[in-house]
Amino acid sequence: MVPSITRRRRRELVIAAVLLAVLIVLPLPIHDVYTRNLFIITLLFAGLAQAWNILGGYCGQISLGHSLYFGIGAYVSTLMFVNGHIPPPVGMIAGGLVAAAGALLVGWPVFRLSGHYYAIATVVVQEIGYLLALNWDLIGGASGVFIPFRGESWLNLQFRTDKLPYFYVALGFAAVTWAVAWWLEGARLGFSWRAVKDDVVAARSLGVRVFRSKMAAAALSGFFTGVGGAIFAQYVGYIDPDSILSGQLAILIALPAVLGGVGTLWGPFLGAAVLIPLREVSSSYLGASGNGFDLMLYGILIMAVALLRPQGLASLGAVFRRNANGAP
Amino acid sequence: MLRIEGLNASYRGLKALQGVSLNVKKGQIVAVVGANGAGKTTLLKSVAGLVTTEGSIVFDGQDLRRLKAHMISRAGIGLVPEGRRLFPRLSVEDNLRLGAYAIAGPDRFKPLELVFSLFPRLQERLAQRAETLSGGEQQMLAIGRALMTQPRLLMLDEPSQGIMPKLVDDIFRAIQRIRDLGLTVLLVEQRLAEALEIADYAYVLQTGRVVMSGKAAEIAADSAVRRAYLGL
Amino acid sequence: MTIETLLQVAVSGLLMGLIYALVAAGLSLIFGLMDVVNFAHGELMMVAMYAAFTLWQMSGLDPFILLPIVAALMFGLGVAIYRLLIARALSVRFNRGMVQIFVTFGLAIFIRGFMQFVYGGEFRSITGTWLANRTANIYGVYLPLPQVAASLVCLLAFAGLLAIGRTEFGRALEATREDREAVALIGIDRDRIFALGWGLGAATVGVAGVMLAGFYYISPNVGANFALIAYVTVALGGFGSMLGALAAGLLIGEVEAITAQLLEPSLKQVGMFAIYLAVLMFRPRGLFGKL
Amino acid sequence: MNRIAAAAAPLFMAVTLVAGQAQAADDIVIGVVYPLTGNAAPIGLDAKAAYETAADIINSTHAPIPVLMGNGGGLDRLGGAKIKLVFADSQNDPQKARAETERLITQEHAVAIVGSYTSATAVTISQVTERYEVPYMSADNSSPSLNQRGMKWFFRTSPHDEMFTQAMFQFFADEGAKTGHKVKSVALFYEDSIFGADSSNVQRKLAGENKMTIAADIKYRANSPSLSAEAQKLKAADADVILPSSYTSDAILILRAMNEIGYKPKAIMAQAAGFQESAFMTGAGALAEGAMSRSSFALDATASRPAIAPVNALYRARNDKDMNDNTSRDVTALFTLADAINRAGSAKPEDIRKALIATDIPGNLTVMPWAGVKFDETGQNVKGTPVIQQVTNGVYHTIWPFDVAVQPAVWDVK
Repeated sequence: MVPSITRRRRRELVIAAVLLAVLIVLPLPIHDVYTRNLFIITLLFAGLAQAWNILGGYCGQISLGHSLYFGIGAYVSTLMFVNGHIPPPVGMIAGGLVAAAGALLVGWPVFRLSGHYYAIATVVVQEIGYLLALNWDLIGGASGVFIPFRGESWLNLQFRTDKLPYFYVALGFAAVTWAVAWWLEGARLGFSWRAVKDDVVAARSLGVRVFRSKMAAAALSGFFTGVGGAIFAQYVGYIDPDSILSGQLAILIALPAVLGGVGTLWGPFLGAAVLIPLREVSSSYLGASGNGFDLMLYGILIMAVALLRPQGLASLGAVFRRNANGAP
Repeated sequence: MLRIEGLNASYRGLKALQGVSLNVKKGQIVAVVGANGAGKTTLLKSVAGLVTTEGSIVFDGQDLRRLKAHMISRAGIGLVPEGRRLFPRLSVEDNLRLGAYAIAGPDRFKPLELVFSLFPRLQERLAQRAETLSGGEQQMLAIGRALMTQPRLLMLDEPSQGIMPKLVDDIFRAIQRIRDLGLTVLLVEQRLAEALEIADYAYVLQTGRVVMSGKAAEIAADSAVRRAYLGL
Repeated sequence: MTIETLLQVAVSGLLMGLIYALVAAGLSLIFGLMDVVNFAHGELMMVAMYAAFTLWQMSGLDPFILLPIVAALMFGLGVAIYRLLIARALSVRFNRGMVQIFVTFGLAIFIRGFMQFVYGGEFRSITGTWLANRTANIYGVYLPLPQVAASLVCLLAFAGLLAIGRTEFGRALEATREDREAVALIGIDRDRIFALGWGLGAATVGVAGVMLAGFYYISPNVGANFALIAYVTVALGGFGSMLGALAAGLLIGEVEAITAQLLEPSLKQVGMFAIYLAVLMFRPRGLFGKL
Repeated sequence: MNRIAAAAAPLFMAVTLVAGQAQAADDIVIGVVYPLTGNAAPIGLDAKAAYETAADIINSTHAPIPVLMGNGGGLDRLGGAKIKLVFADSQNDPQKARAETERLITQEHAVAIVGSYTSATAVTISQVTERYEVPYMSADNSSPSLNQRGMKWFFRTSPHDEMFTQAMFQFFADEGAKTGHKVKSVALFYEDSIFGADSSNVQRKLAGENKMTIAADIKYRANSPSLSAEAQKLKAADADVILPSSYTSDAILILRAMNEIGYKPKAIMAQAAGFQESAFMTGAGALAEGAMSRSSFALDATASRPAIAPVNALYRARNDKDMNDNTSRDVTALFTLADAINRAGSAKPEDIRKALIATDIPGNLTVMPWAGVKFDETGQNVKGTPVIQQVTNGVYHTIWPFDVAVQPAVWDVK
């Protein structure tokens, strides 16, 4: 039993390394800005979905309010850069830490709730954060924060028209979240989460400190979501509550993980790779007609995947593998 | 009346029944006895359509395996399930009347008289919520609710479980009376002595297989059987 | 603040609270029955508003008169949604909780796109109705008649829901929600009860939508304005409890009205959210929820 | 690995396929970015119809319309090249607006961008156009801060909220001098997004400068289910004029909410937006009677602007409603841009920019009641002079400036 698990884990590491290598060279021959943008957004959401997966998937706490941590990360790093001239790579970490702190603060009362009560409470907390940001003039209020262009440099994480650096930042972000998830799958913490997810009472009897283990998941998940928010802010160059603290965004963070496979290592990536390009391309080429086709398509896709592949797209992989190798 | 042949069923990945065959004749009390985990509950659930099975279950010439659970109930099979499964926040009266939900016609509540004559205590507690009843009263209510569906075959899953000894006797007496009124009864019990005492025929189940069957009195008398299969 | 203002605030909160309560009632019903949170609930209300609008445009009849027709249509829609989507979502073997969340979420997006396709994005209003823009003045407290009518209909709808609860069908609903497996043993077809429950839930929110259409604008996104409040109302009242939905709706309406008076109106929803969180700290299953 | 590639490959193939669509060589591509789905979609869809109308006037052959580029037949100095519009849906999302602008510039080879109604999207669009060095013609963004970022490629034909608000207060002063009706107190009522914030900031400042009391300063939640508490606050303040900055849905709702509590405000002076939408007129019905609004457009100024009637007729044919504050600005922006491209005689962005800087169009060659179009060094049109209008009998009529007014202002409409 145990050796087969480690063999599987090693194989996953090898797959990831190969994938990473491919992704590193992939954008080089593609010069089209739109396609590169698509890659960046997809990777960013792959990382965000993986971050969500830590809490929502492995630990089983379906948060529909993750844009709160995204927004916190974005605001902290942006305000540090705009007002304090602190370079975004530093602001990113700071934003992640504040977001993690926020996640702990939210988790403390909210983890007492379960099931749908929990999910709705996360929406409410996110909505409160949104309303406060909208009314808090010190952080720009409704007008948002404009990030001035301070010259092309890695330190500022600003590039005039070049998309390649952002691509590697997003790739790095996604890779790190994947690595963390991979590590967690083998770590003690990961086991206790799965125990919590399956059966809280049983987990408790096994000596898992349920509350503490949920808090750890929230902090990790919040941290990486915050980092993602900071990257996003620097990439877009402008933040306002509507675009980075909305409920819609919270769903979009969770959706790839759900479609791809909750609590799986590859699910969030797979979900993002399918969902984000589909969403972007359909809204680019169908949305301009204004007749709602893109929304209908998007809605049907979500329903279809949820019903036809309830265990997520990642399960398709298992089917392939079983057929190819004759072993699960 | 009920004929089961070559029944296989799995429960949570474990094979709970393996090739079980069983026959219940009209107007009899048939007891199925066996130790914990022998597959007794799964057997009743299979008949009631609550678990998926392989094999054949024929009731009055009708193949039950084609029917959904609620149609099996309507076909005339009542199950008093393990754990009683009452509707805890509804009143005793509502629990009873709901038993007649699928029955049409002016006489749909007629079995109430029978239920009250079997269990007079229920009549005293009509307005109470089911969850406030004692264990024995809940069992009575569960039997009463099943009777309200006007079954021809009544299946009971461990009716004596978790009940004061004094009430156990009442319940077994009631089961006898039900049989005497012309109903057929399939009874699953761990309390061997009482079950075999009222039963006409008995099957002994062990790890999902029928290991023995015969007249209840004969099985009750065979001490070797009792030692070998029933751990007594 | 004068006594008139105070009363006016209380009345406004009450009138809006009843609408919130009715919007929430259908959601609560469906959840209580089968543990499904319908994330397309606001969109069902929006569909009812458009249905009322279209029928009004075609017939020129007052939405009041159209109420039963729209309710019946919504009932059918609810049943159809259950049969086509939800029954399937309930039968999956993995991640059932997430599947039902995202199936209804996908449905919400689809309905929004579909309504934009049919009606365009334009804001619509039902105008020139019998009660439109009329108000009654009682000792300096103004009562907008369309809203008063809506509130009365809300109360009637609640009375209706409670009355249904007392019928045999209502008992069967309650029994199904308490033990969805055991009902099969007494010959109740769970699937049918669920479908009817969806029909009833959709009809209820349909009634709210029609009454709302009498004084609110209609657009493909209008459901979202009410949906979040409906979820909060249901969670505050306790999933599955009709009385909870009523009490929570009124509470939220009042808290909203009072917060808007005391604080910046743009923060009025913070008030209701804060109350919600505060209540959940002490009663994690809401005011009337089952523990 | 291969399952990811297998899943992703068709999608990326689809992208490159669509990306590969070629343009007809002659066409001058202009990218148009608007919210075409979501809450702001009605505005975006109207804008789309307006641009299509204007492009049609520029491109097709028809009887000359007395407006800039109104002769038809394409851009004559570019050999009759046609304007080709490529629309993109911003979904009112800054990130999306940014990406779509990039797509329009790099894939569709747009030589200029027009847009975008909402301020947040204008911020990111202008960022992109600045970096790609392509002109951005802001048609209907009214946030005053947009042109104050030292941008080279940003141009705005429309007046901004500061100019609009100055016009409002000038109108109050002129009315006072003419009729003796003085405005002593105002109530600010604005939605909580960037439009409301910007608009109210200017109003607050100008009210102070004009020694008016601010009787109420109410920021409200956009798309609220109810505005009755807000209406009560307005009633309690009972200012001489209520200054709403609201989008359509809220504009309908607040009028209804005030009516519901039996409050008829003394006067309403709207920062256009929702108050100028046709959906508002149907939705609010009789309640809109007497409401005043600033506008950059006057449908009734047909005497001094002969192009209004034919352009409006064409727009009507396309969209089944009259041009309004927004759509007229959209039309004007495209005419101005096309004229600049034509004068530049080139589709090179730098040439277009130079031509835009040199723009000086007299007012009577537009459909607007403006003095004209001439950009200052920040790209702002300094000749965009707004008008004040008032609803009488369900239609907006111009009441100020007095020289273009068709009727006098009515105060205290009951």
